[in-house]
Amino acid sequence: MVTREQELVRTVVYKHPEALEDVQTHYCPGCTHGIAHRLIAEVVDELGIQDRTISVSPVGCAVFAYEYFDLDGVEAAHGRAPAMATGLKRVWPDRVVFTYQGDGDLAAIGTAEIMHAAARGENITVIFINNAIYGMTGGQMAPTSLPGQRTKSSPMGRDVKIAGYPLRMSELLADMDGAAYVVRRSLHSVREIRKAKKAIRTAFMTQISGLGFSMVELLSSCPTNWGFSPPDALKWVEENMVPYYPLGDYKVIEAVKALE
Amino acid sequence: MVTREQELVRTVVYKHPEALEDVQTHYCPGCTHGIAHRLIAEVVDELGIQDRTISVSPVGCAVFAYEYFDLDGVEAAHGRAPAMATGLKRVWPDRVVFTYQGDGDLAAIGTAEIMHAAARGENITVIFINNAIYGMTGGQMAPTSLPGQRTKSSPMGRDVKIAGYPLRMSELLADMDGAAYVVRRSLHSVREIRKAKKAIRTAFMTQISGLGFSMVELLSSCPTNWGFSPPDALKWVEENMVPYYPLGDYKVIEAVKALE
Amino acid sequence: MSAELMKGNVAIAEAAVRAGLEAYFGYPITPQTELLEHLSKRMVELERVFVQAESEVAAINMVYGAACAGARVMTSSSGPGISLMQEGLSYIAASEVPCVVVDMMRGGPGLGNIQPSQGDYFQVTRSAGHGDYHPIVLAPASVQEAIDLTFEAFDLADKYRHLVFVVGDGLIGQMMEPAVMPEMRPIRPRPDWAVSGKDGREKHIITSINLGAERNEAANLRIQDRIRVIRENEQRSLEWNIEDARILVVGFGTAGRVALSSVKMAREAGLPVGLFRPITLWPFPEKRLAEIVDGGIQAILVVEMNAGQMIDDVRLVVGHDVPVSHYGRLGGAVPLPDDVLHEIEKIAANIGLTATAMAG
Amino acid sequence: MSAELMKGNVAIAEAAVRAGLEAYFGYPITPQTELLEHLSKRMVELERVFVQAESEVAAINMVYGAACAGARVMTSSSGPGISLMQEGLSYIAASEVPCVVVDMMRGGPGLGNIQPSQGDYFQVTRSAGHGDYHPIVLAPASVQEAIDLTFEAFDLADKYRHLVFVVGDGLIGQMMEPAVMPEMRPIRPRPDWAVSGKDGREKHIITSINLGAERNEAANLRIQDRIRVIRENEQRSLEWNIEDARILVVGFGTAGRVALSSVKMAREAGLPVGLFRPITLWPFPEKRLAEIVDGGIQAILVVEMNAGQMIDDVRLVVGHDVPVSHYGRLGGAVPLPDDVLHEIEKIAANIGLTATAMAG
Amino acid sequence: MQEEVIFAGFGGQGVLFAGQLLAYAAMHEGKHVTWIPSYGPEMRGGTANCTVVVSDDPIGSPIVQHPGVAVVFNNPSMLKYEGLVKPGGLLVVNSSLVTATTDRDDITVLNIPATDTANELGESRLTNMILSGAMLAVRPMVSIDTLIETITAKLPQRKRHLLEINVKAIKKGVELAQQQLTPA
Amino acid sequence: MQEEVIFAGFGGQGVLFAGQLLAYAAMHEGKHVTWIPSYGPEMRGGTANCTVVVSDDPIGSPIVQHPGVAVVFNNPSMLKYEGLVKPGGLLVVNSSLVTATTDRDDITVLNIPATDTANELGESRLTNMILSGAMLAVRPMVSIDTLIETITAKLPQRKRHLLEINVKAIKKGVELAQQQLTPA
Amino acid sequence: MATGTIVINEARCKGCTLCTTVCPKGIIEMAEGRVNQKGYIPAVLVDPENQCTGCAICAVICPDVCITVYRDIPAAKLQPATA
Amino acid sequence: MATGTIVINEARCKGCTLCTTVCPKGIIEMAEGRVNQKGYIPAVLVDPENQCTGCAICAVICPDVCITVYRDIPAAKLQPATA
Ligand SMILES: Cc1ncc(C[n+]2csc(CCOP(=O)(O)OP(=O)(O)O)c2C)c(N)n1
Ligand SMILES: Cc1ncc(C[n+]2csc(CCOP(=O)(O)OP(=O)(O)O)c2C)c(N)n1
Ligand code: SF4
Ligand code: SF4
Ligand code: SF4
Ligand code: SF4
Ligand code: SF4
Ligand code: SF4
Ligand SMILES: [Mg+2]
Ligand SMILES: [Mg+2]
Repeated sequence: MVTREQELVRTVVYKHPEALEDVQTHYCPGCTHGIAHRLIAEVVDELGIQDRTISVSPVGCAVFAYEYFDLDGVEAAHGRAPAMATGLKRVWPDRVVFTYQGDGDLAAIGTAEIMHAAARGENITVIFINNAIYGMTGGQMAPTSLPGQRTKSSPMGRDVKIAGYPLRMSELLADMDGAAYVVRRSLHSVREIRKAKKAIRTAFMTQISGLGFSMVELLSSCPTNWGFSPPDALKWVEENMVPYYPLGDYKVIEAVKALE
Repeated sequence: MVTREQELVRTVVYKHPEALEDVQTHYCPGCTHGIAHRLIAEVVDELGIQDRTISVSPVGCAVFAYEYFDLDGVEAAHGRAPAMATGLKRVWPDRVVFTYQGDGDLAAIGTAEIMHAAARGENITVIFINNAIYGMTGGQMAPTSLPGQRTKSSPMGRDVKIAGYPLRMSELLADMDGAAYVVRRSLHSVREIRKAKKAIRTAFMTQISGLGFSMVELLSSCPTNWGFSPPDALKWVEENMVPYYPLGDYKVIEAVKALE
Repeated sequence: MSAELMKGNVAIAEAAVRAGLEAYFGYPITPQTELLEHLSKRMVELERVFVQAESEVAAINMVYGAACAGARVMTSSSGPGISLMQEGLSYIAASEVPCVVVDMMRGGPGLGNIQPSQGDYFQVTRSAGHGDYHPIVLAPASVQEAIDLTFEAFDLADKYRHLVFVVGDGLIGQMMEPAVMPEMRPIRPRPDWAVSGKDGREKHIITSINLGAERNEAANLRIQDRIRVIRENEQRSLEWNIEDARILVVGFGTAGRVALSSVKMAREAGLPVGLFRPITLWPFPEKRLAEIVDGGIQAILVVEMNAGQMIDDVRLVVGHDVPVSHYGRLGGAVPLPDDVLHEIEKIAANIGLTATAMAG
Repeated sequence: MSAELMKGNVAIAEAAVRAGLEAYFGYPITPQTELLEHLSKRMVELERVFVQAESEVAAINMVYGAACAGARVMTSSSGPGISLMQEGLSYIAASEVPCVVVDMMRGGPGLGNIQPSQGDYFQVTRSAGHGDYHPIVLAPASVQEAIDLTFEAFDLADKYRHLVFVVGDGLIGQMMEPAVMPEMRPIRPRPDWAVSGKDGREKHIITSINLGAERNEAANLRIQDRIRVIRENEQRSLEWNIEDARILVVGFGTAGRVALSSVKMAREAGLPVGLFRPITLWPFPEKRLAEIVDGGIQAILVVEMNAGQMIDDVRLVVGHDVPVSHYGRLGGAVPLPDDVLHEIEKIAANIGLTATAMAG
Repeated sequence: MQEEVIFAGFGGQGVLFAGQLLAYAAMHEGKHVTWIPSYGPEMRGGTANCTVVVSDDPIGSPIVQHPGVAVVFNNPSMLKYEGLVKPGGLLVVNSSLVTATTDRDDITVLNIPATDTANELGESRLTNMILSGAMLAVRPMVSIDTLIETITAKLPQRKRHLLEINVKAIKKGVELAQQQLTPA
Repeated sequence: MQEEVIFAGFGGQGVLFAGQLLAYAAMHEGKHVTWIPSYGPEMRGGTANCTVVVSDDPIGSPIVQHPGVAVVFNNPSMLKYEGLVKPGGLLVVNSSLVTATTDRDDITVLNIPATDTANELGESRLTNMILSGAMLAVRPMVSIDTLIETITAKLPQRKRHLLEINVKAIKKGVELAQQQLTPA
Repeated sequence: MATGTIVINEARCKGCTLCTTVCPKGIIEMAEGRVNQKGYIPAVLVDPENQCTGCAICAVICPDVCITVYRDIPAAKLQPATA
Repeated sequence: MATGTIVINEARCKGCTLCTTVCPKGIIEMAEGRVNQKGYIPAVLVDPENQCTGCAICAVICPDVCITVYRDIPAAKLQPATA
């Protein structure tokens, strides 16, 4: 006989997070931008900071991120999100300010801004979507495109003799004395997605605790411009990007370790 | 008795190099910009490349470097010397192109350009004069100013909580796959000056051999804006800058080692 | 040499290649990205220089370097990217080195959108960076014109050692039309003044700093002299139905092209309307415009895809002599022939012209 | 509130502090560096925000962020730096957030020099980035005016949620003059529309992207409407010896100030000359200028430290009704009173005015 | 003579290519022609459409507000363009996917089950050719022969094997249109 | 009344301060005044000079081509400004360092061995005060008393002990000028 | 073994198939011959045997947040206080 | 011990004193009571005892390339070929 205590109740264990608007995004089918959005929103919900968080959207496929987060938000010029976030954070030191940036945005045109935000130890959080391509403009080579990768502007494959080598931003930013938490995660599998969420949580906690600059780099897919199905695109992340961009913790200062 | 062979002949063992114009520079007394110029000119002379070398001057105290080198030269926008050098070198691949840049120029406004020139493995040479200050504009804080350093824009001393931490450019650029030779030297003593010259020579050789991006960072003095006598300024380099910016070889690829 | 159906952006890229382009530096931005993409393939094929820069700031400074080396060089962008190039453009102009910049204007200000616009007329004709100068600005209205003007832009740049803009808008860039490509020209030798290593001659220096007001004033006067010559010699425009016109429609690029449909409609309705389409935005074709206006124009309608920019140049020519009105669509909207026709009709009514009165 | 001898740059910085400046972001450049230096001390003392940015590009985007947060915010620069800010300025204008930008113009183009200039008139009044808009532009000619206009600039910026430029030149920035500082005002509360975290209200978004021509046209029309109101309400100018003048000298900032000496000299010589000095460069004080010209002006002399930029605005007002001539010094040179007087005399002779004829 | 045609549907339905093919054909017939895509947001997904203007005279405006012809491949396009076709114009509807209907009686409406027919031909990507054929059957701005010649010339080597079936699709489109206009 | 004075010399000779002191003094006398440095190249070293205009009326141009007074501290400044002083003007020369001479007879020339005198007073940095005193002895655009009051007010606390010697220097300058003008 | 179910917001689904590749029970499939309003083939739960464990793996990978996950949880665990 | 001398271009010298701090023989001094055309006190060689070795250390540190260094070298070493 089933006692009342043993009675099973059908309970929601996963639903759309509060901090995410209930609207359809413009992202392509299977694009991991959607996953990253969700993880951020979940973390904002869990930390209970929806009312004091400000998003800074990039120029890139995520240009409308502010429409999807149910948060106050601004839209920065291409690559300048860290500068804009600096302006916001300095005059609202008790708010949580994060930027959401693509690899063209952060690692090409915005190189100086991200490096100096980290050097200043700017107390902001950066979510860096590295999909090895310029998604929004239709698939040109990004600074992060892999050697040999075919794109619309490297049609014969990225030739390192002409176009140079990819930048590994987490490694570079970890070198900055002002950086408190810099890690690389991936969105190519459920396991990695879960780890990514944890890192995003730590990054936000780093900021809330006033410990300085935090960044989570997320290896991501662009099925449309890579020309793969969404599952194949995730496989490409795992097989090609992860070896080039090793996952791991590049900088975790002691005070952050204490948070984790 | 003195034989003809033993007879002593008074011979010039050091004179003004060919590749340096015989004019007075506008640099302040004791400023090490002058030493750096001389070393470059000596190397150009020794390598016999005066006729095919192109200088790219920065915006900074060295804005008129092109007037002092007896070389073809251009003057770049503030921080953009590596981009301008890229344009020159790509269309003149068999010429020797070098930039001469200050720390404001290279490590602040020009961060993106230097990082990407290195990432591309641009086959140019960069002489980077790190004097921990904006000399030309009268002594404001540079990205390289030391924590606590008093400048015209950090009158109470650089407060890392507000202004962040210095960038160590050699360390950062060494992380780039396109960089072939990245070293830090100093101009604070005769011994170090001699080492600096050797490094400049290797950097030029790296370029001539088509091995990719080369940079020599030179710790330098700015007696005027630091407010020290020239000898004290050199002492300050030794005692304060060298510990923060350790001298050494940050990246020397195998092919370059073979040159040395 | 038969016509091919070509997209404006690709046509411009290929025309540049045929004009002897040695080096291209650029950064992707809609609506000009196909231009960069075409060159990423073609330049590499031809063993010429193609570099996708890390930003528009870097791109224009790479152009500056290659231009100092005497190479035929080009970049391309749109609104936000052109804004980022302003400092570099000013250095290039001050240094008197030739180069070609393509600007496919999009709806501004800010990120705006990527629809066709002419909102950056002031930016390209008036300032293009700090300091006193005007670039030469060419404004095609069709793919064929885009080809022809791009091809010529390089010669103009060389001739005057000056910065030449080819400006279009999203429509010119994205539209396909039949057009004929010129033959491939050999790459021209690098000019004498170039920086190349001082092999066997006095050293060459290219710089834009001129300490002391006197020196910089002298440099500026040299630029102003050149600008005066350009203004004298290079004004260009096209015109339709001018002879007996009483109302003159003025518009460039896409707006001018749309206006042509309206002018034809108005003519069919018996209204004495003509069209004046500037090809050079700077120098503005003021001489020809003044002549036409003197020939009996009673009212002018300026049609632009902006809030009223070229209208200043028209008013500077005609003063208060003739009423000048504006029809503008903003932020990426394109005027429709019917709407322009409607404006023409209003003006006709205002100045007492009726279709019947003039017909026949 | 007694007068102090103050350097223009420092005076502007301190005036901003007293107007309730909450945050300053900037990058050093001559001839405005003392402004940044003063604030590096003062802002920190007052526990307000001072950040020396890594570049002007970063500085203007920091300003953009702080402006979105509703803070009173400012940056300052000169020629090359202002050029680098063009993209950010356009975003700020499109986003309709208030801020103040100080531009101490220097000799251009390119690196040019650091001597006083007015060569960026077009850049600040016409485009300041891509897209259709005009910033409000205030042009002081003395340290006191620099203080007063800076102080007011913040209120204008708030009132119209618009970008306000205070433009000077090396002279205004470097000169010391006795001047009186206003009292320190408390920092105003952040406005309702600011981005601050959506605590208990609908979320606030500040963006400049408007996909679709319709949306962006609507946004542009809103900006244009505001611009029309500003143009209607905010034209300002000063004038001297206008009543019986036959020749009108027009000049702003330092050029206008120098011209005042010349006008006085001309009056002493019996020539009926007046001076019109625009305080707002945009909106250009066209209404008052038109009135003055209607009052019997027979010729106009525009004096500028450039190759002829504001003269377009003068000619747009007067058309061909009155001859307009230009006296300009370029690239950092400053006109001298004697030279301007000489120009006045030439014009007087041209239009048949002689000192004796008019004296008495 | 000037004809303006809007092709509208999803990205991936061959909408842009249908327009380009018409433009090439018109060019080969010596006509003036412009083709322009509505290059939407700087990002993937969403709808795709293009406008082709074919004229005996130089073309003023390459974009039109009220096209003479609209060829709609899906529901969103139907909703957007049905009302914009100018009176006396033609609306070609891919009735396999479009469920919305029009109540306009001032235009000709062709309901062509193009996707179903394409699937029957064994290749859903022929939807665009069927609709093009149908459209030209009613508005012969270029001849069907020219269209077929053009596709013959344009099909890249690696797609050669699809030529026959493309031609078949075009002809099928013509047939379906004629059936619908001439009541059986 | 309007007086224009150029002070010119090396950086470090107190040239700019001499100008500012005059400007402050003029301000305290209720006059209109402007002070402007010739802010040379964006870099150190070289010459320094400044222009002070003192006037009863609002000042038009703060810079002048032909000053009424030039105070030259060194040779290069002598060469540059000697010819620019307007006829009837005054040239004050630091004869300790300036070896060049002038042959103009349309201006008053004061040769003041200021650096030597300053050294005699035990502080070479008093050169500027000596020259200022000499200048005002001939062109009393502000009174010596005001100048002394001004320096008394302006000298920062940590330089207080130098007040007396500064005042002495000013008076010495006046004295030297008077000696020179009134042949003994 | 835990039991549960999921509800897929079909209108929001973009048919990317990612959920189908990760479900440990293999009970998510793409709908056949059906497209949603946006023209995408939606994913559907095909779970006649109630195999779904409510593990939420599908939800974790869904880029469009289309999946709501339910799990059958003992009442005791749910309301420990009031139990 | 090698012998030599230096010639200082006094007009070019900026009086920075660096050479005086490095000469191992301590034979460079700043001129007294004398400035050059630019107003700088120049460095001068004070070497009555011919102590200079021509080691060029002074030249290596001189930022203004004012110093020409001579060393007395055996003729043999100079022209080995023709010796
Ligand atoms: C100044 C400027 N330059 C270029 C562009 C065009 N643009 C828009 S997004 C983008 C790249 C986006 O790539 P990434 O940052 O990697 O983001 P993704 O779309 O891949 O997520 C570019 C170049 C722009 N809008 N502004
Ligand atoms: C775009 C721009 N911003 C600012 C300046 C002003 N400026 C000239 S030099 C300089 C800094 C120079 O410092 P650094 O590069 O360290 O060279 P140094 O003078 O110390 O050798 C600055 C900010 C400028 N000329 N252009
Ligand atoms: S283009 Fe790529 S990055 Fe952009 S939404 Fe589509 S899949 Fe995602
Ligand atoms: S200011 Fe400093 S860096 Fe510049 S020349 Fe003088 S000492 Fe050298
Ligand atoms: S909750 Fe788990 S078992 Fe159920 S459908 Fe999703 S992945 Fe499959
Ligand atoms: S993962 Fe989400 S969007 Fe993709 S098919 Fe499954 S439910 Fe649809
Ligand atoms: S060469 Fe050597 S010994 Fe001679 S002066 Fe120079 S440092 Fe002294
Ligand atoms: S090191 Fe050179 S500049 Fe300095 S004092 Fe010696 S000789 Fe003169
Ligand atoms: Mg990307
Ligand atoms: Mg420096």
